[in-house]
Amino acid sequence: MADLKVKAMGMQFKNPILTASGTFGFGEEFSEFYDLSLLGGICSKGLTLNSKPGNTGIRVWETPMGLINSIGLQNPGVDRFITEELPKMKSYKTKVIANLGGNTEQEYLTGIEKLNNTDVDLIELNISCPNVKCGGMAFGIKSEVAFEIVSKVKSACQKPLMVKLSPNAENIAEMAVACEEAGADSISLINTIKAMAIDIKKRKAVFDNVYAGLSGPCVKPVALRMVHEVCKAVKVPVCGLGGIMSAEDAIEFIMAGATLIQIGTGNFIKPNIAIDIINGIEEFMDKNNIKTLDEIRGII
Amino acid sequence: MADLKVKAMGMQFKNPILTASGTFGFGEEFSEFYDLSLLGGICSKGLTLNSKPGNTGIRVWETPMGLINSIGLQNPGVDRFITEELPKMKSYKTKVIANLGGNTEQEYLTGIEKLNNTDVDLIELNISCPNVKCGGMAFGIKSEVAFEIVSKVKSACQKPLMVKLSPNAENIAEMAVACEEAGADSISLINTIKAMAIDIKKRKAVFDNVYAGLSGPCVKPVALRMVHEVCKAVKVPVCGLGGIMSAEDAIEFIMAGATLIQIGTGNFIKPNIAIDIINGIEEFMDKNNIKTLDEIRGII
Amino acid sequence: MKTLKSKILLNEKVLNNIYKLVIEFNSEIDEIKPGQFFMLKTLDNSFLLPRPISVNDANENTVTFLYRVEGIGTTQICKLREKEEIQAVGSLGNGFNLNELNGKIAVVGGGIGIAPLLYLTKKLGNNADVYLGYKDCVYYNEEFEKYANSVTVITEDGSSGKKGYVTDYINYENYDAVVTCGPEIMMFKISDGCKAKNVSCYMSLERRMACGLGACLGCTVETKIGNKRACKDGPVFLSEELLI
Amino acid sequence: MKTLKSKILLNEKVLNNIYKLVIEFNSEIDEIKPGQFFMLKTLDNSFLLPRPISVNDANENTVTFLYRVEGIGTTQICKLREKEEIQAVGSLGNGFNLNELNGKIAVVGGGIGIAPLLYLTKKLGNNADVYLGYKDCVYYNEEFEKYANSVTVITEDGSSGKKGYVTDYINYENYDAVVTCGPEIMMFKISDGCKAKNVSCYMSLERRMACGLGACLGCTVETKIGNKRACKDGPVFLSEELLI
Ligand SMILES: Cc1cc2nc3c(=O)[nH]c(=O)nc-3n(C[C@H](O)[C@H](O)[C@H](O)COP(=O)(O)OP(=O)(O)OC[C@H]3O[C@@H](n4cnc5c(N)ncnc54)[C@H](O)[C@@H]3O)c2cc1C
Ligand SMILES: Cc1cc2nc3c(=O)[nH]c(=O)nc-3n(C[C@H](O)[C@H](O)[C@H](O)COP(=O)(O)OP(=O)(O)OC[C@H]3O[C@@H](n4cnc5c(N)ncnc54)[C@H](O)[C@@H]3O)c2cc1C
Ligand SMILES: Cc1cc2nc3c(=O)[nH]c(=O)nc-3n(C[C@H](O)[C@H](O)[C@H](O)COP(=O)(O)O)c2cc1C
Ligand SMILES: Cc1cc2nc3c(=O)[nH]c(=O)nc-3n(C[C@H](O)[C@H](O)[C@H](O)COP(=O)(O)O)c2cc1C
Ligand code: FES
Ligand code: FES
Repeated sequence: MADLKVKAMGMQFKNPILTASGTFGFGEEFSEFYDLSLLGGICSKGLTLNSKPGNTGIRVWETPMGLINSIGLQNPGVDRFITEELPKMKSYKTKVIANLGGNTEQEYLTGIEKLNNTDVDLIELNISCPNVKCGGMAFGIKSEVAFEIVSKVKSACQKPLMVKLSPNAENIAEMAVACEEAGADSISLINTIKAMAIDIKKRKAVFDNVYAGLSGPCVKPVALRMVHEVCKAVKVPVCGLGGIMSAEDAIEFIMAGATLIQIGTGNFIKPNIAIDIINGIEEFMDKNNIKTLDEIRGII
Repeated sequence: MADLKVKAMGMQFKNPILTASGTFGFGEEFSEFYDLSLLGGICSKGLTLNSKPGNTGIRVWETPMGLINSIGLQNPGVDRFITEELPKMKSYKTKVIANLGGNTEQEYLTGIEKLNNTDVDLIELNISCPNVKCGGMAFGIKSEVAFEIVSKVKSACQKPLMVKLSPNAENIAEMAVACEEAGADSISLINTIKAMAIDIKKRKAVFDNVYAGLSGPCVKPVALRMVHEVCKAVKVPVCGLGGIMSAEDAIEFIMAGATLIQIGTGNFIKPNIAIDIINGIEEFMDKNNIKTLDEIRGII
Repeated sequence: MKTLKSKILLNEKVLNNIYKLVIEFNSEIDEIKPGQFFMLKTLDNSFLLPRPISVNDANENTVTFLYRVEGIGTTQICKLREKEEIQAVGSLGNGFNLNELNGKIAVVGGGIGIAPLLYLTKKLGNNADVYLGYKDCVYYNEEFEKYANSVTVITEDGSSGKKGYVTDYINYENYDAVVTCGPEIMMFKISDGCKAKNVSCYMSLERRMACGLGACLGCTVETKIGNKRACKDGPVFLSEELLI
Repeated sequence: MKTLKSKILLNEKVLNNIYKLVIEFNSEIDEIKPGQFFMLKTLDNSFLLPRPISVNDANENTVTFLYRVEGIGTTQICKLREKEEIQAVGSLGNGFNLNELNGKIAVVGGGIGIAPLLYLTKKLGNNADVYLGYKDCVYYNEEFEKYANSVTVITEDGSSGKKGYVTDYINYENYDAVVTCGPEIMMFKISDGCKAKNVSCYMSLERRMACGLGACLGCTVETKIGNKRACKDGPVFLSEELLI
């Protein structure tokens, strides 16, 4: 029998499959489809210190095997997350990851301090959201800038810290190394790719913000390449995501070196996809006589 | 009646639709499907000074609405292009664009000199091919490096010079500005996005080179965003491409600011797609009472 | 638990680009309220996001949908045949609250917006006055006859029923509540009419959806108490709550 | 000019995952040679690249294909019905040169590799000895009986015909040329057999293809005179030219 357990950042995950920030709410909606305790973990919707209403106008748009979104970090703020959402999330009996975004250093630091005193298992630092004006992604383009912010956050942070990279970074491997050097306990990637759509009938950009973030199966080949590059460049565990829709996709990321996996857009396409993927990985391992994921991780 | 003619770089194109380098051979194969003189122009397969056998192993791989290729610039070399292919290309009575790649500055410069003395209409400088070891793309990542090579090529070049950018550039707008400052008469983008695929049964990267280039409908939202960014940043005409499969797609690129359009992977999906697109643009213009493309170009 | 997949019992053209789809559904698993919807998708990869389609009718063992073929998704869905499987996730959304719909009710549908109103009319038990507005071709009005107190058909070109817009034919003051689904411009005209006469107006809104579950926050509806999700907090809203 | 699109006359299961597809084709537009293929694709976007499938038979007004459902593309193609349209670009490739196939010819197919050999056998005019190798289930052998001098069926498990591998049953020295299509391992065993007896061996190679037209250079076959394109310069190659 295959053993899907994963050790990383001093913790044990039941299996490598987490659900990605912004694609799973705070979990509740999916508890109508399956038992969430079967998951390796759940990332919260991207949080900011104060609540945010999100962007105006159209927020989601389908493209060939992809989704462009411009949600704009609509969220209840860290305080309400802690009082209202976190207790529910903890009740699902799986790892709870708080995804934290911010516009300023101070926002990040105050957010971290508040999360320190909770039973969040892990903090995912979002320096990569393309959908808020001066938000998040500004920190995720240049390695030097990322190094600064991650260093400061790390010294304030009492939880394991995973830094989520943007595929829009100038150099993804360099960026990962900068975050590792700044103290990141883990790297996750990719966030969405900056993209655009035009409504030719209206002669207007689809999104009020003009640019927005692309995700889904269409980005998988790019995400896999970046995850592979980063796995070769850093020693900390890497959490791979981007377009994963099947156990085969997930195994590709593991073979590329990923320790953990996140499922994002896939949750929209098939609400129980994460469970299909967990089961599919187990089947693959059994069929190929693979006992633990260590046997295939990073073999490419 | 809509007028599709386009003036750019001191030339007149019958319409904005060119076929992209590497996806149209030297044109011959498509003359069995339609009259090539209907096209705005044809880009040659990527040429190098000396002939190249291309890469070993698997060269093409399908992904969700995308194609990863690792051809590796297989081509007959500039000399044989000039003697064997160019005369045929010129006979199609449309603009002939020679796409030139290279590994070293000297290779580019010698190639340019040879092409100067031919009746090629335009040279597309490929500083963006991800599929050859130290080839092309090295010049297309950092703006300073691109500025150097483009400046030198420009002073040697007696033809209009279009520089083809890589989406893997650190900063696409900066890169375009650098090329414009170096003397480029036009910018084309995007080349393929660096990507990867793994064959989990064989536990191996699909491509001998591990990484290869992604194209097709899946990249369109990213290509459109980059074309828009570049059109806002430079004054020279921009040739937009990446995943264009329909007249609507092409019109999105024109509204984003593109003067010319290239069709790449689409030629594989439907051999006469370029003609469908030309006709579709004309229909759209007639239906919307648009007389020339200037009326809608760059309105976003 | 919500259903994820179902067998198709029928998928046939009603008229032009209007189709009727019937799937197997076990009402013991989940009770369906009028105004709720399902997210539908073919099992292949011919498109990515599931498409929201309202429940047109429901029985113990089946759910019926009435849908218009619009673009790529519905084109693929309409090709599915009997006995094939379809991904049908539901039932979703708040639906109409029948407890709030007491007294005399007007049910007003425009175009394909009539789809969710049949099941509602049925649940209202032969009480509602139904107004159905079409551009030209009329369909499904006879189904409403079975369950309505009255059915008024209005076509823009006058080719069937009365001529003009539905909004020309409703006397708001006759009703305790008006329920509507159709083009937003129609619904807002109705909500203005209701407001003037102090009649509650419930409308079923359409928004682009990615998940349909409440998870993506893609389907925002601005209300007086902040952003709401059309899929989870709606699609039915009391018009006076809206900020549109 | 090449054909781009055709009407489907028949698309039905032959056995298990083996299907037969017949499309309309006007032989006056383009003459079809045995060994040529078409690039097939559904008109929707359920997959991207057209799939290369050999001509199994051709008449004045039709082309027949025999194909095995393997992955996403063939799964979608097998769902198409009579009267629907299919994107069928062809005919493509060099095909077998009938002028070179004189004297006594052995035609050797393995699995779905038998597909292009039927039309070839027909064109060879009741002269060829046909060897058909299958894993277990036998299909289409009776079609070959119509056009062949002899047909030998071989199954790996011996459940029909002779038991073992096709390569066990060919006396190369009896032939002037051997033509083969099937798994590469089989074809190379045959080419070795031919070489030993100085018999010409023609094989139809499979490569991943993006365009099928000769434009993308994705389907490389390494030969003694450099890289060739399986689609345009092949798919038929004389084995002694190959560098594999
Ligand atoms: C709650 C709800 C209930 C609905 N009930 C019905 C119904 O019962 N019958 C019916 O015919 N239609 C109904 N619709 C509209 C239906 O969802 C769209 O017509 C359908 O999604 C169009 O998909 P397409 O792929 O054919 O069109 P495309 O234009 O190709 O779709 C592209 C994208 O836009 C979205 N989209 C396009 N039109 C709409 C729209 N009007 N509303 C929301 N998203 C849209 C699609 O979901 C998809 O993501 C409902 C919509 C909602 C939100
Ligand atoms: C010249 C030629 C003639 C052929 N003739 C026939 C025939 O008559 N009958 C038949 O059943 N099959 C034939 N094949 C094989 C057929 O093309 C593949 O089985 C088919 O492409 C598989 O597509 P899929 O989407 O079902 O599988 P998938 O595995 O989902 O395909 C994924 C990708 O891999 C490619 N691919 C997968 N298998 C092969 C293969 N064996 N050869 C080349 N590319 C492949 C596909 O084209 C596609 O791009 C032929 C192949 C070639 C090159
Ligand atoms: C609707 C939507 C909302 C998202 N919101 C967030 C967010 O709040 N914080 C974050 O770090 N990533 C967010 N993402 C990015 C995803 O977590 C993920 O990185 C990305 O979608 C790529 O993975 P996928 O292709 O599996 O979706 C969002 C993605 C989508 C589609
Ligand atoms: C098979 C293949 C070969 C290519 N060869 C070249 C080349 O030789 N030179 C070049 O500049 N671009 C080459 N490209 C890139 C295309 O010209 C184009 O920039 C890219 O594919 C994006 O456009 P598309 O999505 O329309 O294909 C190639 C692309 C493909 C798919
Ligand atoms: S569609 Fe995802 S929250 Fe409503
Ligand atoms: S498949 Fe494109 S050249 Fe052969």
